[in-house]
Amino acid sequence: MSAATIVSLPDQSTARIPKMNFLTKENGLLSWLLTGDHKRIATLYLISITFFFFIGGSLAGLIRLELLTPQTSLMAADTYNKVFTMHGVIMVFLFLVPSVPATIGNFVIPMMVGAKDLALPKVNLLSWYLYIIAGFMVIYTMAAGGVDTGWTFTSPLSTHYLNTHVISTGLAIFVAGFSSIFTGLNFIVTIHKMRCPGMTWFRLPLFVWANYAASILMVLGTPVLAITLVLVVLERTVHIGVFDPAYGGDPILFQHLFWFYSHPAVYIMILPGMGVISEVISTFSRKRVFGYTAVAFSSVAIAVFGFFVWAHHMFIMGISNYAALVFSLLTMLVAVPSAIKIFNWAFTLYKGSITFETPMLYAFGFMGLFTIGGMTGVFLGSTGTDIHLTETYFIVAHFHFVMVGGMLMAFLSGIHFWWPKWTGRMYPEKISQFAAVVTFIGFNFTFFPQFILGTLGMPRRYAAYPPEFQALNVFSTAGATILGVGYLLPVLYLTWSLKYGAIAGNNPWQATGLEWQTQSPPLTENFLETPIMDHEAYDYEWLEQQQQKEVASVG
Amino acid sequence: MSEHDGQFEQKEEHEHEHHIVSPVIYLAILLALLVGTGLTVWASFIDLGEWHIAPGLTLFWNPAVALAIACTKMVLVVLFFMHVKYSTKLTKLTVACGVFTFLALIGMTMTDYFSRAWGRW
Amino acid sequence: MDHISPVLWQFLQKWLTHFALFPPEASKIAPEMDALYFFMALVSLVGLVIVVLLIVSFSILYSKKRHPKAVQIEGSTILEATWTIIPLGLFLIMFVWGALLYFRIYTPPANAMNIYVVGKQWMWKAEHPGGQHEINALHVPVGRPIQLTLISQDVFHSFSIPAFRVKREAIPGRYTTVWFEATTPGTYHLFCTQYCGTNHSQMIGDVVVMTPDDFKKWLEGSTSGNSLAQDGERLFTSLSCSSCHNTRPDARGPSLANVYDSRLTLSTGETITADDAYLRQAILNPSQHITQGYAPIMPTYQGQVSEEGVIALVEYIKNLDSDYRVQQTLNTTDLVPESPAGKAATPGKAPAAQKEVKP
Amino acid sequence: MSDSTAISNSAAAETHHEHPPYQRHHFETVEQQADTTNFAMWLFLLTEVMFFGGLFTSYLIMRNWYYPAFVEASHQLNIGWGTANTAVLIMSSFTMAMGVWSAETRRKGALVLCLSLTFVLGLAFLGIKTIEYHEKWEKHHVPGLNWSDASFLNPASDPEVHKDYPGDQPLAPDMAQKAQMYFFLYFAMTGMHALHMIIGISILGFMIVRARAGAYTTGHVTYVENFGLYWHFVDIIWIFLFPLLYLISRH
Repeated sequence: MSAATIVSLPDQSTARIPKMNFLTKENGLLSWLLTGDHKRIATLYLISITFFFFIGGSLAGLIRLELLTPQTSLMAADTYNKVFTMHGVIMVFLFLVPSVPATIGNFVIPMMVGAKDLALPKVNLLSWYLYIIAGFMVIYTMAAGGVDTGWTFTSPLSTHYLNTHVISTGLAIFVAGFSSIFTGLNFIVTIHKMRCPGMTWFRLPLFVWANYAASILMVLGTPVLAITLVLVVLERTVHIGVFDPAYGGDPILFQHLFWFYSHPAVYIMILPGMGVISEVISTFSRKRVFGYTAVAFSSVAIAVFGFFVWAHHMFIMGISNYAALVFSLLTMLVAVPSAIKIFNWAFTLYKGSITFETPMLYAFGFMGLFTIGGMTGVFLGSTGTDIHLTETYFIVAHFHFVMVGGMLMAFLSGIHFWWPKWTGRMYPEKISQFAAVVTFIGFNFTFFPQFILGTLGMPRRYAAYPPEFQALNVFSTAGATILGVGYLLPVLYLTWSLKYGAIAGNNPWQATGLEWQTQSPPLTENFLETPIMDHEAYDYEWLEQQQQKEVASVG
Repeated sequence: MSEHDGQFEQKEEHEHEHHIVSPVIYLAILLALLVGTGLTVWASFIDLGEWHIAPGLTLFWNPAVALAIACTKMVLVVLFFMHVKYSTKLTKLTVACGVFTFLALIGMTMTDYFSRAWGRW
Repeated sequence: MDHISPVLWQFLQKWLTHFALFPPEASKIAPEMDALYFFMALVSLVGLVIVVLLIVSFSILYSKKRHPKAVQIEGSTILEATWTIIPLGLFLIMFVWGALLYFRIYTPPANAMNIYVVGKQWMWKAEHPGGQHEINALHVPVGRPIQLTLISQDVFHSFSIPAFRVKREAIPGRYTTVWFEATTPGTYHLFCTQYCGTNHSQMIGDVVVMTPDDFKKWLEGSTSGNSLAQDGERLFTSLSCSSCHNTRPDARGPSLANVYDSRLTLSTGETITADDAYLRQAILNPSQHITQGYAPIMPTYQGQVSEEGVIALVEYIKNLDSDYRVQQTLNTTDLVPESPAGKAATPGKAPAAQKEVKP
Repeated sequence: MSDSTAISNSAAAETHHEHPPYQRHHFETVEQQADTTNFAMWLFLLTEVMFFGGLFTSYLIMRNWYYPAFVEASHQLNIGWGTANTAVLIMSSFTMAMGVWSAETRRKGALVLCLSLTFVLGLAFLGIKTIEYHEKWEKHHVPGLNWSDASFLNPASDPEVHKDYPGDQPLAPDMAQKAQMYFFLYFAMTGMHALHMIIGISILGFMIVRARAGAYTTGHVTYVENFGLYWHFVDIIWIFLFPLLYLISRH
């Protein structure tokens, strides 16, 4: 191996995948559908999430195609409205919220804390089934004619003025919400109660901290969305309710309740991604994360402050100006922990020994794009500029920078990072590095022009727009094509690698997490015997000593 | 909580595990709850008046008393029926966390509603 | 240029002429908004450059080739405090600056000319005080503060003029206001930016900024004959409002002359200012907006008057500075029969006849 | 470690240390399992708190807005039934707590008795609730489905209630409509609470059967304990619903 990589694979001529592992333990469909094993459930999640990601992605493609021309040339306005609504609903509730926690988190958290499984395996499985039910309900909605409320379900539009399938979508999100609650609940319990001996809170990998913070938000925020949707459904069915001004209700109340969840939801989406980045940056620079405690507590700070900023979605909606002031100030405070994280990651590189495998490339992409996404968030959190920029493409670009540029990059980074652990095989390095670069370029082409469009004032959710916005929209659509290629490539080569990838061995990255100290793919019970954590997190010196000991004992 | 060693935390909790609350306490709580119920019904029929704290800010005593009694009853149920008094710090923290977020939801929403009247917006 | 296909050439030409990168600044607030915008953009750029520089330079300096052995560093409180406090300070500057702008944009000056705007699926209707109605267009003069009082008849809409850097949601059931002062004559985009249903993207129009002279001409040219207040008066009469709201000693409702902008004490004991929002509420949900000393007998006009009608009524009451014209209408209209709500009142509760208590 | 050792060791790992049948394989000790499920139950209750939180928020705001309608609409509720139901639910909470005690002290007969009493009291609560709902239906106070403003436009038309609250003034029509809002929230909140009761009673039924087989009196009390937490939580929700809906506008 050259000096440019840390990958250390076993001798390919003699190495083989361990015969006994969680994938081969039992066979048959039922052994998967009734499994309690967190790794199998994570695999089920991975497959179903990828499926919904590509449905959502195709819808995004349709949106970009429609916006190629200023007129409604590809589809009628109401079709367009349905397409972007379904895109939002699928991407937010069926992809982004469960993406990192339910797949990667589900797979590695029990191993990271040194447990045999999540605390409540049956609840974990239930959570997947709920997800699938929600998925089917969304697909049913699409097949039955779709829904065109926008993913925000703004009342009274959703409660009174539309006759599309609001109820089935609302119930789908209700069910998906409980799936997410159970995942979060399971994580919190596992992290509190299932840690192996020696695993103190400050020896936990930062990925665990990040997921812990996100889980708190899931458990406490999601039920508010659930009851809000119940009220919307009731209001549609019995024609009386608390949201529609025609019945004496207050539509702003809907906004309050909806954003009480949906703002923390963006932290639910981004925090686990931040956790992945902490792991990856540390591993590929061979260094403990700079300021471990600061990064850990910044996650918790984001979770706590995250509950107090929701009304910044409503600055121009007629909330009281004083409330706007308070919420704006708190929004500024929640921006700080994110800044702390970015700089801490950057300084983790300082005096490291850096290599540039695919997960690291994605992580660099994340840091750049998240910085832009985060800073533009401040534009929107400041009450004054929010007036001009909100509800335009600026906001679309902002949250796509955070969610796609941030979260999706982190997700792909994590998938590549833990792929060898998951499947026992390496992904092809060169093509995946290429895919990471393609994704980064495609992403910037797609979404950067949207900042300019937003500043120009182009409103979001427009099927048709004034012709002078076309040039930038063409750029954006062209970028989306590149981005699409960037997302298809991993599916192809990762599938390929299932059979033809190099055997990874236990710890191809020389990483320190407990999950890397067991075989790949792991046993159903993760470890041969309960591990004992006798070193700090990210202790690369410990790892070296360990390897020397092993060499000595073998010798 | 978080600064504890994992093992230590578990040990600490085991000591708490088998605390069995005596039926006498349960009975006392039951009586207190029933008395509380009677009290709150009785109080609801009396006009307790109101307290003008400041212009535009008035405290009505009836709802305040009713909610105070309800909160007391809740505390009794949580502490004794739900064994929180004998539980770990973690459980206590969890309960506190729930109350806090609940109040955050109501309180922060109310800031908007109450301050809307202050200006002409 | 012969070798470029003509179609492509046309396309490129169209692009080059239609390529917008920054919106025009056509209001007094626009340069101020842009100052903050560019300040934030600058801070973001500097932040981004710092992050990218750090990543790139560390990647070069400490790549495995150059720096095969990592040096473990726990962290640095001073450094971490630096990148906590500096961003916090910058964010707080942005917060204060933004809040100042926000309060300016949403606090109309007292001398502003008021135009009502009603949003409905899927059009904007503007109502000038002179009775000019416009659909999906708004004509305003240069150099005069204009206040928009917005309301929606159905769902949330949002009234956005990017060139003025102002935007405000039109909410069903409540007035919201925003103001601007246009500085450059021209035609600018008007968008609905809050998703409002199928033809959301058709809910666009033009804001035409004119010199004061042109605007005067336009006003004269597009008058509908009646001013908004006159429309209101007609409605006031046809709804028989004057049968109660008159100056007779036994009037069942308070006199409405000069009521606008006065302080009223309500039957609930509250003291409020009779602004547009109050007047609207008092027409649609009268029971909670009864002036002290009057019985809650006024029927609701919810569903009977459109938002435009309410606006006309409000405008009429706003301009009502004497009871003279109300008396006039009384002379021609006989008392109409009592409304159903009046009948529902308990028998013993005769309409209170006290004169309005006005501070 | 090489693959061959992994396989041989994993075979060894299969032969676990002995543990009671109710201990799940991934827990080290029974205590850990009990702690864990207990904590999980508490977290679930947090979720429930926030679930009802949305309803309470809506109720508080609407009550502030439409105070007169909410006052008169609440006079329509039968305070006798409400008080009785509160007492029933508190009693059931007590029997549930005693059930947990019986399980802890391994008294099978007492446990079955306590659970059965809880079951019966739960049903009694739902029965009374049904009577109340039925009354609302008859008086056309079910929003959206069977609604009439009459009792609020003219309180005298409802002599039974009017006799107790002679001070009730006729509401203006716009305010009388808002009584519907009160009943919407009344049905949403009590309905959601009743749904929780129904779920609880179903689980109780299942537990009684298992308790008779002696499942909870062998030292494994977690299940009973956690269900107890749920039951008490449902009780607490009612403790707040009762004054908010029935009492605070009585005087």
